[in-house]
Amino acid sequence: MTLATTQHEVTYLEAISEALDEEMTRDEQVFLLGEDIGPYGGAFRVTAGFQKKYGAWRVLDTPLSESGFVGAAIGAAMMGMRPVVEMQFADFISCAFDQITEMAAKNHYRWGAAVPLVIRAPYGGGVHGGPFHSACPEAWFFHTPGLKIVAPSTAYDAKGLLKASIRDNNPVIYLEHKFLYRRMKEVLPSEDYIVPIGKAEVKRVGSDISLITYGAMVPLALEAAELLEKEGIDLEVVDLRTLLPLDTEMILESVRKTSKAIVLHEDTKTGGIGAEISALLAEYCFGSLDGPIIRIAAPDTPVPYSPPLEEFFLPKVDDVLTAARQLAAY
Amino acid sequence: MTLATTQHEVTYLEAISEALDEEMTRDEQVFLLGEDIGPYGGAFRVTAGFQKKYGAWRVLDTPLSESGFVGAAIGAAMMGMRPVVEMQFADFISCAFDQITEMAAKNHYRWGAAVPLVIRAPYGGGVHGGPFHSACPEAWFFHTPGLKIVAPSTAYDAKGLLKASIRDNNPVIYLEHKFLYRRMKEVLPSEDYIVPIGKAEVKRVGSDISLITYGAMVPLALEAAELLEKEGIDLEVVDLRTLLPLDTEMILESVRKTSKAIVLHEDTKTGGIGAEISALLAEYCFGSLDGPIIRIAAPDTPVPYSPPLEEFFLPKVDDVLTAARQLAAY
Amino acid sequence: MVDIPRSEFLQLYYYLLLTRTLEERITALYRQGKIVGGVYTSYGMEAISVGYAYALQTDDIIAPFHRDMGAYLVRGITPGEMVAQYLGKRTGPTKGKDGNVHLGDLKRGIFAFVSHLADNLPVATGAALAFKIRGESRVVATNVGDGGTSRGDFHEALNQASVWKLPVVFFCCNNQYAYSTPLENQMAIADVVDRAKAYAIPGEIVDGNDVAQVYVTAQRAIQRARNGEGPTFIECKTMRVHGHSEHDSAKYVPRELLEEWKEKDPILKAERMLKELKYADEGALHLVQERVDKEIQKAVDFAEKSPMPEGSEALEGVYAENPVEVQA
Amino acid sequence: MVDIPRSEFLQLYYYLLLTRTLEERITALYRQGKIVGGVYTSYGMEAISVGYAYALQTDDIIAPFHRDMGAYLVRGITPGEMVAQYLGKRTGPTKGKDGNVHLGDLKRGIFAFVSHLADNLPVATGAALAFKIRGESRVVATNVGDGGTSRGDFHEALNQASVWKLPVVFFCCNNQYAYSTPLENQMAIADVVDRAKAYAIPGEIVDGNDVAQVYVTAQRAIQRARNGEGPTFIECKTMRVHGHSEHDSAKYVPRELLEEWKEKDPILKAERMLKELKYADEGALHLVQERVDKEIQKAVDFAEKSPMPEGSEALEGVYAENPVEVQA
Ligand SMILES: Cc1ncc(C[n+]2csc(CCOP(=O)(O)OP(=O)(O)O)c2C)c(N)n1
Ligand SMILES: Cc1ncc(C[n+]2csc(CCOP(=O)(O)OP(=O)(O)O)c2C)c(N)n1
Ligand SMILES: [Mg+2]
Ligand SMILES: [Mg+2]
Repeated sequence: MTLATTQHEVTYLEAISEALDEEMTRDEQVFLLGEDIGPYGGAFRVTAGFQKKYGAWRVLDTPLSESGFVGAAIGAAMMGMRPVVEMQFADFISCAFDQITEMAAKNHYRWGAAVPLVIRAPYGGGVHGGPFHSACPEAWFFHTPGLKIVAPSTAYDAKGLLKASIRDNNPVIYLEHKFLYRRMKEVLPSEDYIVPIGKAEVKRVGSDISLITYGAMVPLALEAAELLEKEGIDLEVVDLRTLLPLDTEMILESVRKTSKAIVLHEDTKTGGIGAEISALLAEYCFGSLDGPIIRIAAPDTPVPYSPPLEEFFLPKVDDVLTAARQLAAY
Repeated sequence: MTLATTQHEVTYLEAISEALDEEMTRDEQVFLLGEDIGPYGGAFRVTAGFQKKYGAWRVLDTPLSESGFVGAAIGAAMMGMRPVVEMQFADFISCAFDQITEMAAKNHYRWGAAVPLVIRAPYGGGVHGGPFHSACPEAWFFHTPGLKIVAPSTAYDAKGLLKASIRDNNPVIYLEHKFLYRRMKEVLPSEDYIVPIGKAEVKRVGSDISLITYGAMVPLALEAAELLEKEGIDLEVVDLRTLLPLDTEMILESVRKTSKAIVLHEDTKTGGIGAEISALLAEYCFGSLDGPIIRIAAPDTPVPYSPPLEEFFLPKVDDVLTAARQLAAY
Repeated sequence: MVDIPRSEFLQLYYYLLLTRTLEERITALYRQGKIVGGVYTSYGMEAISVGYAYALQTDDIIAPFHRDMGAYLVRGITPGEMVAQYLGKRTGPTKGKDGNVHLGDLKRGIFAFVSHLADNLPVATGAALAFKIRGESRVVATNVGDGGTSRGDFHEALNQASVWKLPVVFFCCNNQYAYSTPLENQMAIADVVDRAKAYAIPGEIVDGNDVAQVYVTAQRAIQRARNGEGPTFIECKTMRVHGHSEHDSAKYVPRELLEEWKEKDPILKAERMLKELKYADEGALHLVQERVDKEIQKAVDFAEKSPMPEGSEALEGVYAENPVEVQA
Repeated sequence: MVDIPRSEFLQLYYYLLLTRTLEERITALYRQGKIVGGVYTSYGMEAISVGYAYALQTDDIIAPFHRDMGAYLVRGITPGEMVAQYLGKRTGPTKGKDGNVHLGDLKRGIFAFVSHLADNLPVATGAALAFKIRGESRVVATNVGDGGTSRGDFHEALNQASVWKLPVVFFCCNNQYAYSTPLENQMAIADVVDRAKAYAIPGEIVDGNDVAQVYVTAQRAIQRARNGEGPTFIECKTMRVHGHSEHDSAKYVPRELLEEWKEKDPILKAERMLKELKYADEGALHLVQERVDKEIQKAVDFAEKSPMPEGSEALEGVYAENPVEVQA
C-alpha cells in the first residue's frame, strides 16, 4: 500500500487521485482507460504521473471512441479486471450510452456475469462550460436498473466512494463535480477507508426542515442553513452521496422527524432525481408531512454559456432561503 | 389528400399508417427513413406499400446505423424537410441517444435552428420480447429539454398525435405501443384532424380517485375502473397522451377534484415519469391531498423474457384495485 | 482439399448436424406455438459458427452474434439448455430472464449476445485487452453480420483492436442480407473485408459454407492473435437461405439466388468432402445423424419437463453481490 | 504552381489573415480573463478551413468542427459577431447561449458545431440527403479532426453518404494530434485517407498548409458532388503547432516537430506564392494586414460594447414555435 503516513489536507480532486493510486497498488486488476489520461495525466490532471508509475497498459490512452472504450472496459471487467474509465467530460457519456445501458447494466440480470466497472464522469456547471461541458447526466442512469451512481460532495466522500466503487462488483457511475475539484479541501485519514455505497449522510442536523441534496449543492445548502439559523429556521441537510440505490431509509427518517422537505439539485427539474425523492416522500411519508414538498432545481433548458445566463440557470442560496421561509410558515 | 371518404374502423397500427400516408401526400417535405421500411414495409408493416407509392427516396431504407440515420434526419430537418424516422424497436434508440440528446434537443436553444423531426419508436412489453425488445425509453428523453414525447393509447390519438408530431417544429419522440398495435380499434373521422401535443384527456370521468397514466396502461386502468365501480369506487382515468410537455394543468385539476391520486405506468418505477407527476402533486396540490400518492409501475429490473416473469413484472389490474381500495379507506 | 485430420473433420460434421437439427427442432416448436419470442436460425450458415468456435482453445472467449448456434454448442452449451432457453425455462442459462440465443456463460467462455448489433465487438476487444494486460495467451473470437458492420461500434472496436494490437479475431457472417436489406443498400463496397483496410487489419475472404476452410483460416488467425501479432478480419461469404426470422417469408430475396445457394449447403458440402476424403461413407454419416437425433430428442424432453421460473424470480439478480467488506 | 486568379488568391489571403488575426486577438482577450470558456484556435491550420469554405457557393452548407474559424468567416460570420460570441454577449449568433465556435446560422449555410466530435458528420449527410431528395444541386462540406475519425458517427456517416451517393465532401484536418494523443495511438494507419476505402469513397491527400491546393482540390470534389457523383474524402495534412487549447502548453509534442511545422506556416506559404506569382508585393500584403487589423479592432469594440444577455433569457428558445393550426 502507498498510504500516506501522516494526516494531510487534500482537495476533492487529489482525493480522487489518491483513491485511484491506492486501489491500483492494492489490486493489480485495477486499470485505467480514457482519453489523454496517460502522459498528459487527463484533462483535469487526475492521473498525472500515473502512467510512469503503473505503465502504459494500466493507464491506457484510448482513441477518441467513448462507446468503444466503455465496451472494452465491460469486456475486461467480465474477465476479472477492475477498469476505471475516465470520461473527459461527463457530457460525452452520451456517446457510450448504449454500451452502458444495454450491455453493462443488463448483464448480471440476464446471465449472471458481473461487470465491476467504474465510469468517472467530471460533471456539473458553474465553470462556464456551456451546453456541452456542464452536464448533470445522473437522471438518465438513475432510471437504468443494474447501475449504481455515486456523487460525493466532499474530499472524504470522494475518496471513500471511489474506493467503494472500484471494489463493487457492479457498474458504477462515479460523478465527480468539476466545481468542487479545487474548492473542497480537508484532512483525510491516513488509513484505508471506504464510504459505503447506498448510505446517505446528514451533513447538518436540524429540526425544522429536511433539505435533501447532493454534489455541489451540498455546500450551497450548508451556506443557506447558516443564514436560516439566524432567522430561527433549523435546516437538516441530507447529502445523498449515493444516488442509486437511494438511501430511502435515511431520507424518510429525516422527513418524518422534521415533517417538511425541500429537495434540491443542480440538474434540471423535470424528470430529475428530485422527482423520485418527492414521490417517495409523498407515498411513504404522507402522514408526517406538514407542508408541500418543494423542489429546487435548474430550469428545463440546456446549460447556457454566458455568465449571467448560467448564474440565472443554477440554483442559488436565495432559492433555498425562499423555500425554507415558505415552508416555515406552514 | 388521400383521405378515406367514409368512416371506417381501423386499428392503432393502421391509424399510424394512415397518418403517415396522409401527411406524405399533404406535404412533400415529409419523408420516411429507417431499417427495412421500403420494399419490406417495416418490421411491423406500418409502411407496407409506401415505397411503391412515394418512391425510394421518400421511403428510404437505411444501413444498420441508428446514430447515422437519426443524424441524417436532423440535417434534413434543418433543411426544411420533415423526416419521420422509424426505429425498428424502441430499444435501439439507445444507439442514437447522443444525436437525439446533444444535437436534436439542444439545437434550437443554442442557435435557433428548428429540428422538425419525428422518431417513431415501437415500444413496450407484454409481447414476450425480453430485455431488448420491450423497452419503455420515455424517462430518458423526459429529462431532455428540447424534446417532446407523445404516447397515444387509442387509434384516434395515435393518428391525431402523429399528424401533430409531423407538423410540429420540434423533435418529437413518438411512442407507439406494440401491445396496442392490433388490439385497439375504432372508427376514425374521415376528415383531417390532429390531437394537440401537450393536452391530456380524461378517458373516464370519476369523482373518488384520479388515476394518471398513459400508453398500454390506459385500457388496463379502464378495466380496473369498471371493477371498482361495482365496489362503489369511482375512478377518474387521465390519459396523459403527451409526456413532454406534461399537461400539468389537467393533472392538478383532476386531483384537486378527487383529492386522491394513483400514478400508473408500465415503465420501471425509480426515476420514471410517475415520479415527476407525484412530485408535481406533492408540491402544487398538497393542500387538496387526502391520502398518499400511490405509484404503480414495473419493478426496477430489465424486462424479463419468460412469460411468468414478464407477467409478474408488468403492472396488473389487481395492482390498481389494491391501490384504489387502500386510498378509498383514507 | 484441406488438411484436417479425420477425427476433427468428423467432429466438425457432428456439430454442423447438431446445429442444423437443433434449430430445425426449435423452429418446429416455434410453429407449434411453444416458443413465445422470435426464432432466428443459422440455417445454411452453420459452417461459420462451428468452424471458428472449433478452432479455439478451452480458455479462449467467444462473443457471438444472433446466428451462432454452432459456436454455443461447440463451446459446450448443451442442446437441452438451449431448448430450455428458448422455452423460457428455469433450466436455461438465463433462467428465463432472456430468450433465444441471448445467453452466455463465463465458465464456458461465452459472452452473451445483446440484440443491439455490433455492441459485442467493443466488449470482445475488452476481453482481449485483459489478456494483453495480464500477459495471458488467450484469444477472443467474435462474429458480426454484414449489416452489423455498419454500426459505429464496429468501427470503434476494430480501430482500438488494431491500435492496441489485441488478440482478437473478427468474423463476419456476410449472408448478403440484413433483414430485408441487401448488401448494396448496406455498403458501397462489394466485399465487407474492405472495411478492415481502414484499420490496417489483415483481411481474408473465405467460403463461409465450407467448414474446413473456415476452420483452417480461423486457426491461422487465432494463432496469429495468440502470437501477439494482432487482430484479423475474416469475411465468410454465405447466404441467408431462410427468412430473417421464422416468421419472415423473405419474398424480397430473388428466387434464383436462393436456389443457387441451396446447392451450396454447408452440410451437403461437408458430406461430399468427407466422402471424397474417405473419412466417412453414407452409413457412417447416417450414424452421426442418428446420434444427433437422439441427443436432440433428449434435449427437448429435458427442456419440456423443466419448470418455468416463478414470477417473483423476475426480481432477482439485477445486481451482483459484494463481499461483506465492501458493503460497509 | 496552381492556377488561381489573382483576385481569388488575394481573397484567400485576406481570409487567412483575418482568421489568424482574429484568433490571436481572441487569445489575447482570453489571457486578459475576458473569455470565460476555453479557446481552441486553428493556428497554423487556417488554410484548410478557408480553402474549403471558399470553394463553396452561397447556398451550400458547411458543418464545421472546432478549428474552423476560417470557414465561419468565409461564410459571412463577421468578426464582431464572433468576438461577441466568445464574450458571451447577446449580439453573438447564439446570444450567449453557447460559447466559442459553437455557433451556426442557417441563412449563411452554417450548421452549429456540437462538442461531441463527429456528431456533425451524420448531420452533414442529412442536409445532402435533403438536396438529393429535392433534386437541388447544393453541396455540403464538413470537417473533422484526425481524432474525430475514430468515433462511430464518422463510420456511419461516411457509409450512408456513399451508399446514398450524397453530395457531401468530407474534409479531415489531420493535425497529427487529438489533444495529447498522437496519431499512432489513434489509428494504426499512417494516412487517415485510408479510412475512406471502407466506403469506396474516393480519397485525396493534400498539403493542408497550402491554401491553394486545398482550394483547388475542394473545388474539384465539390463539383463532383454537385454532378451527382457522390462524396469525396480529403485528408489535409497539417500540424497543431499550438496547444490543444490556449491553456495547454503541449509539452507532449516533440520540439523538432513543432519547429519543422512552424516553417510550413500557411500564411507565410501563401505570401511566398503571392509574391512568386507576382500577385502582390510586400506593400500590398501589408495593406491587407492593415485592413484586417482595422476590422478586428472594430469587431472587438463592437463586441465589448455589446450588452450581456439578461439572466432570464436563459429560459428562452428551448422549443421552436409552431404555427397556430398545429397548436390546436
Ligand atoms: C442496433 C440494432 N438495430 C436494429 C436491429 C434489428 N435487427 C435485428 S437483426 C437485423 C438485421 C441484421 O443483419 P446482419 O447484421 O447482416 O445479420 P443477419 O441477420 O443477416 O445474420 C436488424 C436490423 C438490431 N438488432 N440492432
Ligand atoms: C466525443 C468527444 N469526446 C471527447 C471530446 C473532448 N475533446 C475535445 S477536442 C479533443 C481532441 C480532438 O482531436 P481531433 O479530432 O484530432 O481534433 P483537433 O483538436 O486535433 O483539431 C477531445 C478529445 C469531445 N469533444 N468529444
Ligand atoms: Mg446479414
Ligand atoms: Mg487532431
